[in-house]
Amino acid sequence: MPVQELTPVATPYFFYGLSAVAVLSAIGVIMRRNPVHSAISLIFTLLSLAGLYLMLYAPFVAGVQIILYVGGIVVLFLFVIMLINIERMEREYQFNKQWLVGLLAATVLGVLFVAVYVKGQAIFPQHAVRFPEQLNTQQVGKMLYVDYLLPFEIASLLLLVAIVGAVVMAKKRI
Amino acid sequence: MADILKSEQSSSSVEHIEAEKGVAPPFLDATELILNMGPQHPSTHGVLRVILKLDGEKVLNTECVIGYLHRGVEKIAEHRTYTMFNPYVDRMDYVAAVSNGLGYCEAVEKLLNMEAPPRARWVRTILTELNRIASHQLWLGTHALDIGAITPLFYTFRDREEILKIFEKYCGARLTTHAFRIGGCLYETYDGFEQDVKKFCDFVTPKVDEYETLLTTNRIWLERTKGVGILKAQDCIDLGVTGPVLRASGVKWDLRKAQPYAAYKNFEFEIPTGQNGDTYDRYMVRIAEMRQSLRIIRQAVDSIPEGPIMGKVPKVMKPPVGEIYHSIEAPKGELGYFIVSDGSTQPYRIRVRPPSFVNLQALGKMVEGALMADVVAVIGTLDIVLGEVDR
Amino acid sequence: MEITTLHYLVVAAALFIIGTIGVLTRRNVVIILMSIELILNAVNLNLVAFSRLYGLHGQVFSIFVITDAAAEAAVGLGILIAFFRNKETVNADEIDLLKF
Amino acid sequence: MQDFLNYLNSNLTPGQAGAYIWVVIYILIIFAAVSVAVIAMNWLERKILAHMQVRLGPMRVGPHGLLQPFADALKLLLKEDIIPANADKLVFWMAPLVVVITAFTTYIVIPFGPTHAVTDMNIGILFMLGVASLGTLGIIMAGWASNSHYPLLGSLRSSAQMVSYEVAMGMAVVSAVLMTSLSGAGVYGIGPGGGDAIGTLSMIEIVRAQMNQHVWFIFKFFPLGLAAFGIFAIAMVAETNRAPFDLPEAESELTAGFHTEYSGFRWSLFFLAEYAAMIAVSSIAVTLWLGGWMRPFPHWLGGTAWDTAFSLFPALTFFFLAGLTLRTTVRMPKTSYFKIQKTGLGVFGLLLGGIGLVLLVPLVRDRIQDIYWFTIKVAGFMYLYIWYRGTFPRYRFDQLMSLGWKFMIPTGVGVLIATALVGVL
Repeated sequence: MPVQELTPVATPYFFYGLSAVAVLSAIGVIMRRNPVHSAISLIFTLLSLAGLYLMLYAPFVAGVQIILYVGGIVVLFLFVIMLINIERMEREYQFNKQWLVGLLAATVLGVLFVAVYVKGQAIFPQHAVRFPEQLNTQQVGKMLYVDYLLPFEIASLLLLVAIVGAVVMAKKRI
Repeated sequence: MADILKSEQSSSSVEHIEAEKGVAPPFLDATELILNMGPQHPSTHGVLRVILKLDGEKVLNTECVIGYLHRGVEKIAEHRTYTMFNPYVDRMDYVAAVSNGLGYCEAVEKLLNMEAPPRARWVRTILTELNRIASHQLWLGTHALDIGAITPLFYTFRDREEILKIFEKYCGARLTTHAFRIGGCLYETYDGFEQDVKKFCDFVTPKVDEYETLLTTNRIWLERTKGVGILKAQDCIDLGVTGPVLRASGVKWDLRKAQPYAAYKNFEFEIPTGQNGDTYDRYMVRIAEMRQSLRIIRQAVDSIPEGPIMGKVPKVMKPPVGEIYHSIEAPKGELGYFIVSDGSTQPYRIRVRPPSFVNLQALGKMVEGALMADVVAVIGTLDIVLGEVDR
Repeated sequence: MEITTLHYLVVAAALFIIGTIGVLTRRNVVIILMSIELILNAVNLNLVAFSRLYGLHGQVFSIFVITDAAAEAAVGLGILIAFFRNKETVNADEIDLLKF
Repeated sequence: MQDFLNYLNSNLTPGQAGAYIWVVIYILIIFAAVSVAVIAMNWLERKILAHMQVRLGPMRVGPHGLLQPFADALKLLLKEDIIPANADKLVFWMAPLVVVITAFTTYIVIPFGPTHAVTDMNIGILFMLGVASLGTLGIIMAGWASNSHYPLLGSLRSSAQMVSYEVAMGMAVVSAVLMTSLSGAGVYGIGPGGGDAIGTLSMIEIVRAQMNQHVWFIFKFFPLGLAAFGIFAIAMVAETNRAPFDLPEAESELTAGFHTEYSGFRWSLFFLAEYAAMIAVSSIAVTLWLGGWMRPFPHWLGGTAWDTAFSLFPALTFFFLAGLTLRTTVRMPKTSYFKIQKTGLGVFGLLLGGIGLVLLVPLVRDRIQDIYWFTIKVAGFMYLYIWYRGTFPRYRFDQLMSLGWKFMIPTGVGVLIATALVGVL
């Protein structure tokens, strides 16, 4: 199989479309009153981010994003939301008293980002390194198991601890 | 949610509502919920309503609500003559109408201090046992359907059809037969009755084995039935549970042997029993009972005596003042009729002891700590008919 | 117009800021956890975008971040369930006792 | 236009070749074909199940009930669209769409033949599993939005079940992916092409690997391939919510599970998605373990003569079906009441025969035979699905979970480790 370069079509449109969906549904996540609607908005954000990863020639990360985030974590969220009492939550105040502080902090953060991007624009290399997309998975796999073997094992340990912790927390009587 | 429950809730469930009134309604504890199973539900065998308090899938508490099919059969009896009431009993346990009729006719005969002629008793035995097979077949099909096996239903209905054909040929009705009269049977057997019954016996014997090939050793069936809905022998006796449910718990009690009625004392048969009293044992007991019924039918057909089929009964039935309790072994358990006579043409009071109603009381004990799916299996294994529970 | 790395960074920054606002201002713990997921995703987008420039390390690291997010969600929601069972609330404001 | 026709000479999928018009054409063909397959499955399931249960099944609408699915579809489309009063309207509306879209999206990467796929992704199998797992979301949304306890329980069951069985499924899939790169030092008589080759997640490459190694993965490293296939075959039934794992829609317990409150067109979308998902998951199994589009014994019975002989199979199948139909037509009762039925069945038989004739044309024959072998293998799985449904009772929830977590996942991990060991040694 010859490794061939793909020529993306209509990239800017895809980019703007996906980004718009991502940002708008992210706003939906924090604005909706009903947590289930928030979770559904989160799904849209995550899926459009997976699309952005595909545009960045990171298909493996995109696949993991879909299978783990959308198929796993969001299902977990929905599962928990179903167990707890939504009707009461919807009737309450959705925002706490520090919204002003929060907004201020966010604005400062935004200004910081803008400053960094404006000042640091020169630092970014303009031309991307080209990877053969066909071998992305293989390369990521090799890197995971050769260069990052120790972090990988630590991550697996972390997951084990998380499983045990979650079970201990959620179980009524052990 | 709370409003719906409050509007039509039986007393004990209202207590839950009171408890949650302070806080928010739908979930009682963090993860508990009330599930209203029935009266319209595919597997409550009619209009039984079971209110389940669930913790996830686990059943914390059950509450049976009955009466959706109540027709006041016992009250109606007080305004009918003894003969006129006879068809009503068929409508109680409509899948075993013949047994109901037998119990009523024999009770009234006992009250009249008379006995049906031998030929009538033989015919009654044959028809009742046929009906027992039909009832068990219907039970097997629906019970398997409850547990998720859809195929046995069609097999059993195919074979039950043959029994109903015999009924139809004998008395013209298939379901609510009204086959017996006080003092005997109204109809003489039709030509070829014996051959039909024998042919049916030969036909259905391999079919019973066929049901077993589908279920008895099926891994999923074993997992779903073994150890589910266990009822100990002592619990059965305490709750008054009778019939196959009692026998599956290891109690060898069958009215056909204990207090023989009709022609049963002339036939050889065994009382199949189980040991564990779980759903699987009840299944095995009923399958074995079908085989024993076939055995009885074969003996009865071979030894059917000649003679009149209807005894001598007065035109106007006026039983002497007194009371009588007569019970028979219906397919579902002990079916008893308690009749009080004030010497008039109408009974003063009739009380029916329906096996389904009494057996249903065991439901709460059997599903304690079980899962939601077990409730369905247990309702199936109790073999209740709501026409009989509500009367 | 070509899409450069900067474009992706802007999107990531927007997501990060939205996530921050969510964490700081919402009362519902479930939504706060979701906002944390948003922040982690913004970081992931940055990592993957930079991996276009500097090699695959960013993608590998983003997989670690996803693993982390899964662990965080599982434990966080486990705590939430345990808390809800005792206090019947999921408001962050009311989680102010050090015991329950 | 020249580009448009040029594609036909290339040996790439339209997605890879960048022939976008062909992509659209392929998508339309697949959409239509899957819909037809679902309709056919509807009829076949009723008929096969009926004959397993000593009854006839649909017989009235059209000859032998052939038009029954269309009548049903019409009925469902004309039904009143009911949304429960307290339902969450938006989510209630979205749920069936999510389920259908995810079920159909998976078809993008299914290779019906070396070039008969919309595109060949290098993360093909990961993409399929990921998108298939999104179907859960639709079911959860449906159950929650109905605002009723039966659907809620159904969707809770479904989410727990799907998340658990996905893990076992993933283990089985990874062991198949491992096999693409491992040759096992030739111990098992596996041909060249393995060795130091790089493993792949691409669906087409997986089939190519089986072709190069001269073995279907179900027989590779016997019995490891078989064990992995077995795990997948069980897990895929659980993933698609079919008997004996149909707990989310267990009709005897939860009336209809997550779609209790749905009716009419929305319900039919769930139905469509369920069958589409069944076909999709079976396609994964066929691709990973049963050699995908390859005909039986491509190497042992190699050569032009055998190739020609095997390429006649599609036509022969259709002739066989046509023969069956015409035989039934002749055997129909000879009264005038059956005239329309008889004509209809006869026309259907001739139609089948006509398709068979078209399939004899060499040009068509060569393009179609991959699709034929793929479809036949998938059809085998479809029959198994129906057979399970006729045979097995339903599992209980805790038994389902313990089967998943205590048997399937450990076995899956064991098979994976064993495959890796055997492959490296």
